[in-house]
Amino acid sequence: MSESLPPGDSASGLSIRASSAEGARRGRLEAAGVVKTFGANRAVDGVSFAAEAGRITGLIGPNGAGKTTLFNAIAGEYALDGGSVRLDGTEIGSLPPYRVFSNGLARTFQIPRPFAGMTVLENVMFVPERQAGERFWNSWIRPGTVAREERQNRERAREIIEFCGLLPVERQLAGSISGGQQKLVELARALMADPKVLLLDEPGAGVNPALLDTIVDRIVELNKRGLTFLIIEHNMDFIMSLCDHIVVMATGRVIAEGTPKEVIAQPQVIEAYLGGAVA
Amino acid sequence: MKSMIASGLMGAGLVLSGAASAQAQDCKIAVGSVLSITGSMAAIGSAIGDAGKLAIDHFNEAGGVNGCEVNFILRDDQGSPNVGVDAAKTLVEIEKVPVLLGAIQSGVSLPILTSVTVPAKVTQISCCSSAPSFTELAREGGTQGYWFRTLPTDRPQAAVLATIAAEKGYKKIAVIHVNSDYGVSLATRFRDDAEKLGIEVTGVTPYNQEQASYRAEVNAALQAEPDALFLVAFPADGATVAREWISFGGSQNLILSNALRADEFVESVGAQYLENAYGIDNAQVEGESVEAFNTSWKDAKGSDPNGPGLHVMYDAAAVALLAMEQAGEADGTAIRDNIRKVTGGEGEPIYPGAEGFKKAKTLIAEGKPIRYVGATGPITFDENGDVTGPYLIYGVKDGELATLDRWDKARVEAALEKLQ
Amino acid sequence: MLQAIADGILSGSIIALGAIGLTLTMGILRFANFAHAELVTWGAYMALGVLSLTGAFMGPLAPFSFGVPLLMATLVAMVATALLALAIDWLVYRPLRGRANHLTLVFGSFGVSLLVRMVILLLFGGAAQYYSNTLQIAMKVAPGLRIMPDQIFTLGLTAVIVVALHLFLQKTRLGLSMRALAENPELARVNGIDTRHVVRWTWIIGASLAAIAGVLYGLTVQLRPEIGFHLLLPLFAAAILGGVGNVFGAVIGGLIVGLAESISVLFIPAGYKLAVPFMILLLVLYIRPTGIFAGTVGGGKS
Amino acid sequence: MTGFAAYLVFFLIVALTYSIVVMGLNIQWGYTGLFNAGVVGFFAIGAYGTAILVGPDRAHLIGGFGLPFPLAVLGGMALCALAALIVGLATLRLREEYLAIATFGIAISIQLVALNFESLTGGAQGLVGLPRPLFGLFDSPAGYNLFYLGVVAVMAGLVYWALETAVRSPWGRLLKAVREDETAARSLGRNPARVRLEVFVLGCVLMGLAGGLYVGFIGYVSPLDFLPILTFQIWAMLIVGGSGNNRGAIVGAVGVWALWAMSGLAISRFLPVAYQSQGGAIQVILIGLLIVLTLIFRPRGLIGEAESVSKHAD
Repeated sequence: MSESLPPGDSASGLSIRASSAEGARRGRLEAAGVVKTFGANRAVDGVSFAAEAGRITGLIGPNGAGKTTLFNAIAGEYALDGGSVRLDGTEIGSLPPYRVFSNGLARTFQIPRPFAGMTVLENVMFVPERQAGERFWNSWIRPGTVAREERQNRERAREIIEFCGLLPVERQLAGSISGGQQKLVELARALMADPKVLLLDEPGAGVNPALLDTIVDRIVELNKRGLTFLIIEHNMDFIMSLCDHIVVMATGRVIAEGTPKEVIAQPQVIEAYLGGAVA
Repeated sequence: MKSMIASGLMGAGLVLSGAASAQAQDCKIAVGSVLSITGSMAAIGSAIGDAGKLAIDHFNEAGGVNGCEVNFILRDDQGSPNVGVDAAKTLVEIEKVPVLLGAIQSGVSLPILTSVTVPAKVTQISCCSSAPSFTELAREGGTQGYWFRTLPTDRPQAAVLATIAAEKGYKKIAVIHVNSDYGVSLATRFRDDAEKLGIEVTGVTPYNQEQASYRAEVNAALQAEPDALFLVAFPADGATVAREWISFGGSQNLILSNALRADEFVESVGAQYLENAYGIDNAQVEGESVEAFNTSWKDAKGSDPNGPGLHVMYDAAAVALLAMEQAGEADGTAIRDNIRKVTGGEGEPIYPGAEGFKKAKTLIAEGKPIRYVGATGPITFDENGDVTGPYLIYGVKDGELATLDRWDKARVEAALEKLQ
Repeated sequence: MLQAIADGILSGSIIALGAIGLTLTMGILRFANFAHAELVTWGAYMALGVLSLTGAFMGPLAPFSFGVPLLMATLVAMVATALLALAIDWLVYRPLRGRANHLTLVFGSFGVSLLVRMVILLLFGGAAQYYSNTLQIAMKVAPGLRIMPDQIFTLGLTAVIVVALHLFLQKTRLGLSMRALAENPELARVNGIDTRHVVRWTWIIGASLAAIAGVLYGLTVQLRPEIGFHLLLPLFAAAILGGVGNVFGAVIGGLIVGLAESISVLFIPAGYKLAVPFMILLLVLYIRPTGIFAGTVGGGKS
Repeated sequence: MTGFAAYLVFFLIVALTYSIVVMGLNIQWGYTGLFNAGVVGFFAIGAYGTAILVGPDRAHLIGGFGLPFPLAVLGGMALCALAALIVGLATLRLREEYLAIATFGIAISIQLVALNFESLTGGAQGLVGLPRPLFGLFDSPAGYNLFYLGVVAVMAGLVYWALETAVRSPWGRLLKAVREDETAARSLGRNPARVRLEVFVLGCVLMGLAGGLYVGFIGYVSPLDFLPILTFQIWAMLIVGGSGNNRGAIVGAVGVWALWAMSGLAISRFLPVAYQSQGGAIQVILIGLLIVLTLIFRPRGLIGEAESVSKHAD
């Protein structure tokens, strides 16, 4: 099974539209004073930061720092207990996940969540919104439209699948492929949505090195076309080589922010990591 | 799809092989019955089935119908019309029964009658369905004469009970009734009759079958502090209601419907609380024919035939078999046409039991008229298939069910007249 | 009205006992066990079986209608019911637990409920039965209020059990583990709680309480194979009303459902009484799906 | 027609009517993972709705609109949709089990209404003498039954075609995605609660359609026709046939109903009369065992689910 990189050229025809052309306003994610509590536990305690458009922002911190909770809050999975989240100036903090998605923010999960009982191709074809065929009566009264849309949909899905190196497994059930490939399925699904901002939760965790290279390459490639990234990752090499900007969290707060070099030098970051390691 | 065809074929094979084996044994006549053996009537259903079986056994002992052995096929309707209709449909179409005995509940008998037996020209005789809608249907021609029942409708029952209540001097009566066609129509008729006789009916409270507790219904009925309770129920639920009624201080002046004449009811409630209770039933306790049934039941079962539906079921089966014998053929229409020839009239009386049936067979062979006098006494069907007959008033004496009084036909009609 | 309130509290306390077990299994095992109400029936009939086998109905303890044998039979019934619950868990739920769709468990319990009910019907028949055929006459406590001694006993016993259970959940290690597991299964696992052990005890406690509820029901009302089936909706309504996983809530929920059923009859025909728990259920789900005491697992998606 | 053929026609009418119910349940459970524990309730709403609308005017009853049969069935289906909406709105955004509990509740409540709301439903006596569509055109009941079998078969075929077309389009993919992983579906822009509500209502409407067809055939409704056991039977049909597959739904309906009818026949033939009273319980135990054992040992049923739902992804 080929998990290596497909030839770079093949991806060039990919219809992931360059968003940077529209200028700096597009794809800027900003959190201001975000709070999320569980009972007495303030899992996210007044977090503010910005993921600038067209950049790759890293979100790091020891276990239990509240990174994934913050992700869920941004993506709408959790209702905010305070603060706001803006995407290109539009408030999305109070929206349910499906509305956040419609506003141009896609995400992946720490533990991949493919639709296990559907093939890889179907997983990706599922993504586009407002498909005529999702209204059940359309398959009765407008079968032609549905079929045409499906053909286009399928074509694009296969391009993205190829871009993600999943072509060899496109007919397999998503539940039966490796964990790393499932991460790629999630990436492919997110790309199919043509988002402005992409939130990746530990894209490298548990992925073998060859596949990790594919993932890194794809992120760089997509970023070049203007897609904004916000990435949680524990792999420091990954973060250091990839990110333009890093936000460090500990116990629900932002404790440092800056370029990779700036951040790594700060004493409170080292302490948080050591403290986290001891606990 | 394959397996669907396979299961269909399997079904066909099973049924066909059954039919073939039935044909092989040359002379067998099937009598079908649909009764509630499980479900809400389970408590009384299987005993009723036994009563039907007893009549068949007696007839076989006497040499069978037209020289053929009678085969009793009992199907369970589980208290549900769709199950009952399906069971009746198999009996009529596959087992080819010319006569169907049942069902117990009117709600099951009615759809069987309209969608199975009448279209197939099969005679249906019910032991126990008392709803007035059958009489209406017969009058409109909907039964084409294929419908008979061996228990009287509730019209005279209500009249007799109300008359006795007035004689006893009850002033305020509460009614609690089972929420079924039987309960609703008997309760309503009783209320009308009682009010005509100057008795105040403080409330008519329906209850749903098979609930564990009827405290709420009892409390509602108790509110007006009536001096008597008319309870229309089947033994199991009836016992629950009566127990709660008495426990919560209700009057022990109880008026009981015919279905409550059952040992099970007396045992569950406790005989000591039923001293002031009286009820009505259409089964006679005296008379040679009744004794003949009671004795043979006791021989077969080792207990007294105290329970709803036993006498009437025996008669339903007996009438069907005698009519078949008289007709000389096992055909639904022939049975329909001969039922009135073996009941009523002036012929030689025939009593329940193998001996009686033997006598009937001889007389029929000789071309002499017979008249079945059954487990419920003399039986006469009117043009709608309904019977009118005498009643007994039962109560509890020395811890056991006992007959307190008897109302013959004339007395019943006088009571009815007064209420017109 | 007074009578309706008294009756409501009585039936409410029996519902509460059943609902405690249900709320625990819903909280800890995370599925709606449709077979739970059948445990109530099973317990009631096991006690009857013991009574009829030993043939003992020694003199009742005045003023109650029952004596020591019934108390003994209840203990046996509790054990028998716990065994049944564990057997069902082992035979049916364990193989189904790993399935992707956790509703498969609910579905399995749906089938099990039918099986248990029919087995009881086969073993004991469909007719109504009583622990004692002696009728107890209610005492007139106040104008328009009659209460039977057995009912007082039922109330008292329920109160004792609820207090004991409360102490158990607050003070013992096992009780604390159960609460922890109900509140946060991930955290409980991380903290080294033996999940299987807790699950086993959840069944034992839930089933034992169901058995007691069954016996009390049989004592104050009657035994029929359908009693559990008829109690199912009230039990669910009580558990959800009180907040899933919340024992105290289940008790209050049970009382509210019992009272509502009983009082409703003053305003609507008695025939609709059984629909009252459903109405309460719908109302709770529309207005406050987490229940009045915001249960540990709550109404939200877990 | 010989006896057996006549019975077969009767049997198939009932079995195919149930197959429509099973297909309705299949899109709820098989495709979307919704547990409907009150199937019989929706079947009953459809039946009573149709009966009340089609029935002739009677003095003591509220209904009796005397509508043409197809209109009456549509009315019954609309009532089903309304009831499904009420239950669905309350439960479908909550824990999945709540739907099961609430549907169980509505089935019981519907039965109570049927039993107690006498002026509308005829109470325990039910509604009798309902006109059967085009009954007058046939000389013999057998001929009519054959005609009605045609009607039911066409309806079942139509429902099969419609559902099969719909689930093989992106709609089916949507249902399956919601069933497989609701969180992921939500993160990809879908509102699972809305999807569930749509499917739940649609499935219940189909159950209502079957209820209407049942009334048209029997010409009679009574509360005793809608006992809780029917829900279990329908579930057994689905799980045995194979949930997530419409062909399985039809095969299951016919197969399980045949099993039920034959076990009844076998019990009445081979079990001595003295033990007959246990017969019904044995039949029901068979249904229970069928459900539990299939669930454990053959969760995919006779015909499993297709791996790829949408035909355009083949």
